[in-house]
Amino acid sequence: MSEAPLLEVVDLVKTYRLPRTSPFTPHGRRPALAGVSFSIVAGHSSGIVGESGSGKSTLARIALALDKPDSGAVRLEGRSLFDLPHHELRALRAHMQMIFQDPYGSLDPRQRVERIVAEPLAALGAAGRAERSARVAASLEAVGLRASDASKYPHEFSGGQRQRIAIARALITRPKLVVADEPVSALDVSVQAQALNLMSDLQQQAGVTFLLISHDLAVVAHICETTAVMYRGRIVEIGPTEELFGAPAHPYTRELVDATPRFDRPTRVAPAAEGRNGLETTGCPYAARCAFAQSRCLKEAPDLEDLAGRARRAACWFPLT
Amino acid sequence: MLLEVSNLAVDLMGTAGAQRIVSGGTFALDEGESLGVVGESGSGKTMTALALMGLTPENARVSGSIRFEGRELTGLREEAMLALRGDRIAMIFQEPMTALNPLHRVGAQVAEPLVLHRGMTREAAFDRAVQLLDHVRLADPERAARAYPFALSGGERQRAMIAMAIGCSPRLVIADEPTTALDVTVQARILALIDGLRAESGMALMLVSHDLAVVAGHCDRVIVMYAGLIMESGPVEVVLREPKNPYTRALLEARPQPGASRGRRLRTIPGSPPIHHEIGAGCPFAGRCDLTIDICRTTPPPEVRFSADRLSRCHRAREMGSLNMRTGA
Amino acid sequence: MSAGGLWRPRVSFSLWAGAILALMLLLAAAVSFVWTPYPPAAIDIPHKLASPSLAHLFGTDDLGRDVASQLLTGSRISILVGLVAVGIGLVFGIVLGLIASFSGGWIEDAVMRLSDFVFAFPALLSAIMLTSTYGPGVINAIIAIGVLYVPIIAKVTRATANGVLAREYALAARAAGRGPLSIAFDHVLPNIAPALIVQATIQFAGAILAEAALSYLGLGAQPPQASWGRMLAEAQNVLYNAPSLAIYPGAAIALSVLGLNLLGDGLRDALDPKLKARS
Amino acid sequence: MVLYALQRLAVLAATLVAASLIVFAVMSILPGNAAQTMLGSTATPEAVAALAHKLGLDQPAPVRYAHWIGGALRGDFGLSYAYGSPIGPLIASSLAVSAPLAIMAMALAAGIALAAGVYAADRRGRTGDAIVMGASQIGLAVPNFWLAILLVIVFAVSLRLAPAGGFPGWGEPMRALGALILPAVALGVVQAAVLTRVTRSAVLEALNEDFMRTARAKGVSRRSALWRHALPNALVPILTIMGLQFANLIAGAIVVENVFVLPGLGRLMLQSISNRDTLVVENGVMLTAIIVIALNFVVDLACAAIDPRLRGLAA
Repeated sequence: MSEAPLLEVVDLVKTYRLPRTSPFTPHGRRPALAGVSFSIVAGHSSGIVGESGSGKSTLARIALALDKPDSGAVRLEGRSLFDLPHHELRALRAHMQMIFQDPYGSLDPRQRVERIVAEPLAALGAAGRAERSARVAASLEAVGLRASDASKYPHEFSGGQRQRIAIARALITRPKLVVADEPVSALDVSVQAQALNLMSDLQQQAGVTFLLISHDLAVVAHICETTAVMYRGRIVEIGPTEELFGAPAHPYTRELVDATPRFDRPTRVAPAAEGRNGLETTGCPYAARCAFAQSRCLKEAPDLEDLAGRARRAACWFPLT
Repeated sequence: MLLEVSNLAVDLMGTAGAQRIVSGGTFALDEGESLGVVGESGSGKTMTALALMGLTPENARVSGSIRFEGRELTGLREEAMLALRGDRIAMIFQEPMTALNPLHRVGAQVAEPLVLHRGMTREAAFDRAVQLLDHVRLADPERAARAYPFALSGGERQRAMIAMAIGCSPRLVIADEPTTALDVTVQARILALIDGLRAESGMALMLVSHDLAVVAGHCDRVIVMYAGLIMESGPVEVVLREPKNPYTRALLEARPQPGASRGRRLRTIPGSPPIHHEIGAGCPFAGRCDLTIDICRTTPPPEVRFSADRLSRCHRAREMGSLNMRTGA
Repeated sequence: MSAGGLWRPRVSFSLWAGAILALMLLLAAAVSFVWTPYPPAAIDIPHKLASPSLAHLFGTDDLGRDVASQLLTGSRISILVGLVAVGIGLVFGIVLGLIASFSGGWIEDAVMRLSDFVFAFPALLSAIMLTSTYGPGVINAIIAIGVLYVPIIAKVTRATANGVLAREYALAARAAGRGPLSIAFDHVLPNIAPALIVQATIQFAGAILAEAALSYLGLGAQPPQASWGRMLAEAQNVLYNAPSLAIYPGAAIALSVLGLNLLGDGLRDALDPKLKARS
Repeated sequence: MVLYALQRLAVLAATLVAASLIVFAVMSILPGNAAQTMLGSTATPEAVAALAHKLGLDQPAPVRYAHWIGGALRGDFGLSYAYGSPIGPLIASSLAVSAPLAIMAMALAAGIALAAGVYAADRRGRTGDAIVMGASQIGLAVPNFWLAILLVIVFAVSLRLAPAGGFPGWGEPMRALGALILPAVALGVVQAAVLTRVTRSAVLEALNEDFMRTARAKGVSRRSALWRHALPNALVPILTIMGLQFANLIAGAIVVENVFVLPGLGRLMLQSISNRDTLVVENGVMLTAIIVIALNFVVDLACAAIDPRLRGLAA
């Protein structure tokens, strides 16, 4: 396809400045992203898997220009978000929306559902009052709620229903890209399935492309065609989801897959890397935990290299497959 | 039998009358055995665990019988319970970030049960605590013991909690969602550590979790709870292979399995877990169950026993065999 | 900007007790405009220091003025000072607090350092300095108290606003392209309103106390304006032969302050149960 | 801990300098001319200007500031315009009354508040709690100068147990202390009410923490869990508020000293303000600022000693 990918993230670096513990000690620094690049093609949802501290939520916010990176660029359909004038960026937001983790925190308790769902429209000033409530009603029904729910307040709904309202809000401007940061991890298992089915329906019928971010491999595997695994601010492996989880190339992906609880077999714990706990090395960030690490891993940091003949890349000197 | 619980019920006395949180809980746990207690929010699983420890809130009324090592615990005087807690029965909690006192050193907190139940001096108990922290494979136990909780990671703090629990080598450890707040890789290590400690000391484990897969990997037997009721119980493999309760089966199929189910529609359970006081006369799951028939809405489901150690609370439990769809991966 | 679905006030004891006392205060002020048993400032030396009787419900003071009438009109000053001082505190405090919370960084630190600094100064001392150098009187007292409330309200506003901005619905608003101003009005203000209403009620009570203290020291309302604080000062001069004169104004102040504090507590539970006391 | 203390000391010094600048600035912009008031309104402008020059009032602000601070460091606080006597001893003698009064009031308040606050928190929801909360509500509402007057009526006028006012001087320590009892009570009650509510909510918050459940699960009894685990955690918020409340205590002292006619710092401030004795006011206000800031510094150190997180990694 000749035209630009839906979303392109190039070499993102972000380091957070921690507040000073006292007026004399300098600001602490916490690196969140250490050079992250990937792109998403319209119609092919992508997933990002990573544990706490991997930088996945920072990536989500920067991808939607809710946070500024130290360096690197984000392009939505070829247009670089951080170079756009303010009002153009605002207009572009209609094409990219976000779903959040906490159903109790992502809806303003003081507003009725109609105002919550219509908020993205208000920002664009596009729709008149009548058209606005029509689009709200359509959006609510698209997520399995009733148009009459528009006049209620968030506290009148269960966790699962609130998450549907958040999804309805994200859909109202018919965005091309929806970034979902841990959309189901706050829901009970029985309610999770409803949200996941809804997201896969939207993907197929409404042509929405998701950037799904989660710590749960199973959730990402259910929705996304390609997945990137993040560890301490870097992508360590990226590729088609089935292949990635079926035969992991990077030891960290292997550790993640083994550690994810499943019904058919008990979890397998990666052999502990003896004696290197907490060791900071100039080499691969995972070296301190990696059971397969060799001297080269400790010294030289590997880049994302194409694995022979497959649409897979891993940042490891000695890939497992 | 180490622990025998029969008709355990817990009611919370609120201004709006009594709310039944746990109703008619009957289960047992033998020496060295591990029992999983699975349930979603509002299932009463945590309240059940707290009832065993006698730590239910002040406005709770606990009824039924809890026999531990042959002694009846309900109605036991507080002093007698104090002697048990931390010595014969210990507990691990969910939030490692807030379960430790931020003002005391980790070693001192791990040592506290030893001082209380083994009459050790603070210094001796602190040294023993360092060994315990090493035993739970905390890196540099000496530093960890002298450190304050805020200096440790979530995983390290949970290891300290485990060290604290096993200090007096209790006969039963109750773990309430011990790894829910942790990363998956850390969770796997903590669960493996608990398995290892159990194998060594022969202590029994009661693992409370919302995740059936976690229980499947680490427990001999399981009880599945919903709205305060035990819907199904039995050996884990049997329950997973042939669930005899529609709720258990729904839980099994609602959970996405990595690598297997992309695109396949998950079986959803409409509605959401009930708030307890909504329980009508009939089965609490009736409104959401796809096998509901009239009787389900009117009369509470009977306890259908398949064997000494296998039961399901459902009007159509016996028919579940034929209706069973292939489950799991 | 409707008050939102949480408007199911749990009417607790402190809410209705506070409301009744506050209402009595308002009623007293309202009535005093229309009617008082005697003209409050009417001097009647022959009947001075009369004990309570049908003619004079609470007796008369050392100039023969009717105590009950003075109490009624004295309530006007308390309400006036309370409303305007809290008003000044709210207007400037909210703006300062929002600026601090939205801009963050050194601006936020600067505003907070400044308000901590004002906390360090005894409020009354500053009020005394202002009123005595710019001249006593109600206006100066109001300004002095109001100015000192700005940092207190700013601090509460900033704390609660930061709480709202940390919530995901504020981030969602930014993701929807809303600017800081519309987020402030649509999301922040409605959600911090309960905390501010509670704080304003308690500050109102504080203002009454502060005005009474200033008047007691002769720096608040000047004669002939009746003021509870000054009545107390005058009563002190005749303490030995008419001790009861000191009871009534003090009780009036205490009841009003008690009422407003109870109202504040009651509103806190009703509006936002999980809203803990934010000093 | 030492490193943390040094850092806080540096912050303290910076704050004090800032305070002195602000006090000086506020005082110098206030209208009213000291020389004029000293000589009375009839004095000729030339006489006023001559006096102003003698007192150095006509010098540029930075010079006057440097002169004031320089003198203060050497213990020479300049002369009071009203009394003509050196300010140092004037303030010192007033402090000799106000300091013990403040300490007695704060001790009384802290004592009552800690006991009542913990009692109420421990019996949350029961009658004991309601009584304490009711009493603290009333304590908050009663203006301290009214309470002072009531105490005078009861103990001095009718029971004649204590002096109605005045201060015999420390020559006779027992009678001097006696004269401070009623003022200390009047001053302490409001503080006790505030601190009781703060203590109660801080203890309640600590009791609801997860680590309390952990302690109970370890077999720690309810009582020792309260003392060993809950109270230390509640102390930090209580101390912080106590530090902030001290400024209000001094403010209260101004009025209470007036009721009991005590020659304290508060009364001195009041009189100096009304007769434009700016140098006395400047030093007096600076002194209260120093006391309040120093006290908050001590509270800061105490909190850091209790809570390792405040010490940061300099534990």
